[in-house]
Amino acid sequence: MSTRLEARNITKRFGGLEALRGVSVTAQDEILGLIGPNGAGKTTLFNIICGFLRPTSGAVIFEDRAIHTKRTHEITQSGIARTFQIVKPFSDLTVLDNVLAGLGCHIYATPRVFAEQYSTRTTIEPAREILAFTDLTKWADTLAGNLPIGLQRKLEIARALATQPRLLLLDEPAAGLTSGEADELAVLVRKLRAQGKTIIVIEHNMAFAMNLCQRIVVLAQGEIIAQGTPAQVQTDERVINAYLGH
Amino acid sequence: MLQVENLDVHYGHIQALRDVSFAVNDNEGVAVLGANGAGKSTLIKTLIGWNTPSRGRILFDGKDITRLPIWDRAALGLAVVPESGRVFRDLTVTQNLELGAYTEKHRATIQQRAREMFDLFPVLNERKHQIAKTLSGGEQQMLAIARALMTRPKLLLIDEVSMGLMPILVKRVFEVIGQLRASGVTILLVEQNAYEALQVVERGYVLENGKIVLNDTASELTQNPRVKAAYLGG
Amino acid sequence: MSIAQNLSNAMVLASTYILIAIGLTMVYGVLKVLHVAHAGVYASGAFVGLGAFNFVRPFCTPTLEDARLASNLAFWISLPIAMIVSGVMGALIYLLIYRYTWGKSPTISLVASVGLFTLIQDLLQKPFLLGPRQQPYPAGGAGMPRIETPWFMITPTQVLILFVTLILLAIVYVILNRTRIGLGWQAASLDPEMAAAVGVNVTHVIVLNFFLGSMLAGAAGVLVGVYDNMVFSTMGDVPSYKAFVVVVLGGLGSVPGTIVASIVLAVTETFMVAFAGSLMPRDAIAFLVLILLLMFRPRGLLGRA
Amino acid sequence: MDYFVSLAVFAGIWVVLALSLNILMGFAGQVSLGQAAFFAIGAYTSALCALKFDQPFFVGFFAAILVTGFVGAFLGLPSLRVRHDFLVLATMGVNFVVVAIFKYVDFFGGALGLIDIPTPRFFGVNNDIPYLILVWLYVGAAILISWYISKTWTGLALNAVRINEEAAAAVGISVPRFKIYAFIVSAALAGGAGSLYAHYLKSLFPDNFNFIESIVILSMVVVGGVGTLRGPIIGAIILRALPELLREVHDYRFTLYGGLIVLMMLFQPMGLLGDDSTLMRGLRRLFVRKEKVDYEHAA
Repeated sequence: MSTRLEARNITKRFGGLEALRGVSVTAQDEILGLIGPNGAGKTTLFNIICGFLRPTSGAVIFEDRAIHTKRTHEITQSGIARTFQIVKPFSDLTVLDNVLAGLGCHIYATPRVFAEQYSTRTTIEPAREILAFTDLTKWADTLAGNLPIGLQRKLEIARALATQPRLLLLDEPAAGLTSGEADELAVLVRKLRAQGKTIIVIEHNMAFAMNLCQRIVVLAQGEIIAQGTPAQVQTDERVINAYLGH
Repeated sequence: MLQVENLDVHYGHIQALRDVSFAVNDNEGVAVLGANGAGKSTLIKTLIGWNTPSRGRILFDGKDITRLPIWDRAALGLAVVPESGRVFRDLTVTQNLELGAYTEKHRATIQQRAREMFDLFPVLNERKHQIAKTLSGGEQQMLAIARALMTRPKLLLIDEVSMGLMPILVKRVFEVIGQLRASGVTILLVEQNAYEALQVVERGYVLENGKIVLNDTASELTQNPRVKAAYLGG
Repeated sequence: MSIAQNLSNAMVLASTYILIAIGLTMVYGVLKVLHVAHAGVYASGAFVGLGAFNFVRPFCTPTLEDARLASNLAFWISLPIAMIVSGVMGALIYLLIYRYTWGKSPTISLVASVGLFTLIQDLLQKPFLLGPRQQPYPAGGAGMPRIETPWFMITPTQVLILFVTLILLAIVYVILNRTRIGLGWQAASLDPEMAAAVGVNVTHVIVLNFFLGSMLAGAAGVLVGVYDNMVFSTMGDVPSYKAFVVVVLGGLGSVPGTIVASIVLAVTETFMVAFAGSLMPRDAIAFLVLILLLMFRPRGLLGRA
Repeated sequence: MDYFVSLAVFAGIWVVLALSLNILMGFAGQVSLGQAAFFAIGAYTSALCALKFDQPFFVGFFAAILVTGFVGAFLGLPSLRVRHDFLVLATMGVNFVVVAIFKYVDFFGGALGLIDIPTPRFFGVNNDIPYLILVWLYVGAAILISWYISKTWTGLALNAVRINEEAAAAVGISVPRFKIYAFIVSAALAGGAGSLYAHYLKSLFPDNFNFIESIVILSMVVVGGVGTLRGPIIGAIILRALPELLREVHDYRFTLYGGLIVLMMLFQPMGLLGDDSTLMRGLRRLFVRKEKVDYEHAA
């Protein structure tokens, strides 16, 4: 396994509040789970990795290049895509156009952006493949905002995939899903792993995370309190305390 | 005291609560437990009136308050200690307390109650002219509790009181809640910190994915392995 | 002109800014709406004041021998009428418009507000109201004395403006800081949800808020109308924009900040005109200041980060 | 005859103005109340080219487009830093400042304005018909440009920026860059309209470009339907033609504009002809059989 992403000693302060305190995480070619109680700093870490926030100190290395000074769109173009905890589909575009927006990732910075139409046979074909892969083909022409939440979460994954990432960050992909939908989602994520993508998942649904992830990192109050296999983490005294109290 | 019947709550397409029914009796402490995202805070917000349920009824003292404006609920005797305190940050400690008793019109009564709060929380007395945002996290939490008590509420709703507090402060806050229970305040507590919460209440419910999956006395719940499973997905 | 004279002139200017901007600040504080139509309320206040003044003055003359005295009396009757009408107008603006646009995108409220401002201003211009021309508002100093010192001189009209502003500010101060509803207002502007949860009827607070703020704007309209001895339908244009400069400068929603910012802006303007002269009219300077301010200190000079 | 020609010329100019604001507001989601400023800059640039530098019309016309495009890029900078509602304030300020500069700087004619701007004559025809055709060719160009942008990746990126800036960045779109693009195109289109306006009117005064003109442009877009092509075009024609044709309406046109804006914001914030407006839904129901979508079975 090679190191895909390394977050080195990340600290993030908001005013007086320390959201992250010297957190170091590495992701190999794997499905890595990031769990922890509310306010533990998980989403903050995601926001730092994808460039929405700058770390107060520390570094983020993606495939041997430091990315923590880059801006979000550059980071996406270099191969990291994410989904959002509160879904942000392009709600008044169709599902297909949402995916096309992701496919444009490597065009937006080139002059082709002015000259080329976005909806042509050469672009629609790969977009439809992604829709088929995520089982959204049926909804291609529906406005994204009209989809129920389970499909919106899938659409976010589809849109992220369209940017051709090597690292995929999923922020609570199972939130609000029924257990059937969550199972489907797990199958999808495993398929992505089989394609060679590295995946980091923030998850509140513990059953889902424990079942899906190969390795789990537990954050609490801005620090890593445990990491290991799901079985190790589940029996870890500190983790139980962090969740249930003493 | 409080009776909740078949409550459904949606955020857009997301259903946060599914068919939730439960009750809190007079002079009783009840905890609602569950992992992140189980719907605990949504429940509190719906009881206060910050969320509107898509289905179901909320009865308080036998009166249907499901569609009552938020401020009228406060007048009926429902008070809340919201998540992370939410004190009025730019006002003084005293002003925060006065606002707690906003529904009370007599100045003398308000001052009398503020004095009681200062007796109960001496640390607030020391800082009564300070602006609330200069207080520490624990002190702000105390202020939020004191503010809620200013109305002499019939029912006190407490949302995630331990969140973001250092362990030592969590202990102190739960001591205070324990004292309040001992003095006969009816409390509905929503909490992630299950074991601490179960020590200060008589009964508990466990929420999972917006549904109530367990309902038992506090001592039984403490023993029940399913509580742990609800958090850690065992 | 001496520095002292300039300063005293600046304070008069600042008073009018304060009266207009406090209403905007109060609205922004609770609703987070940029209430452009406030300037329409200001112009309407001037119009109503003038109308009342002209209507009442003939009735005052037969009983009071002195025409001067009659005019003063008519002014003191017209001022509260203008304030009350403006206040009601403000409250109605909330009840009919912002109540429904609140909570949607702030742009929707703002665009609605711009539309309302356009509507009010155009209606004022119609012959059955103010008409297209400027109209005099000859109330003079309304009985105020002239203050003369070796360093500066304040005309009776200026005294009038300072006097009325101080009284109104004192009233607002007492309402906001010494009454229950004032405390509720402060709470609602910090956290409306939480304020409602402790029992503050947020709707009442907001209506009162609009009433008070619009009353002050109406008073400002009357005072400026008397000061310039002229009332016209588009008199709200420039002050409205300047009031936003003041509100942003003062930290959005902070009443003390607004007062300080009004004084800063008035003094800067007065001295720039007096000593530096300038390429552009001083109003344009205020606009430039605002644009730069929005870009570099969007929370205001005194605002919290 | 002359009356209708002039009506058609002005209608064309306002259609372009509405389309230009639509690119900014409807495509990129940036509400501007300073569109009259770009209009003014175009008009003055072109007029000065003719009056001070003796250049033929087309030189002035293209200079107007270039200059306003450049100024647009510069004035778009606040949109990168400022929240949406403050952007509205900032652009209002831009309008005031630009008018003030034209009013108080002698080079621009000051309050007396610029007069004797030549109207170009084409093919030896001694009336305004060729000019009218030119104006509507420009309208056609503006429609074509709007349409083409909406089809290209730029259009998709602008849509993404409008709907959600964070999500747009997360698919690799540089939000600041595309906002500035929108400002440039929008300003340049308005600038060209300014040039056509200046040479038709023959004289320019700063007050022609007051803040109220920006509001008129805004109401055309808002009433018609933000983000569509038909909306601004029809909005401009209705709001421009209606007051001209009905005398009573003309006296109250600003009351009408203001009232319409308020009502639209209260009841149809997406405009009369917007994609999800009551009118369009009704029309669609008339002509298209509605597809029923069954989410329950899908999910």
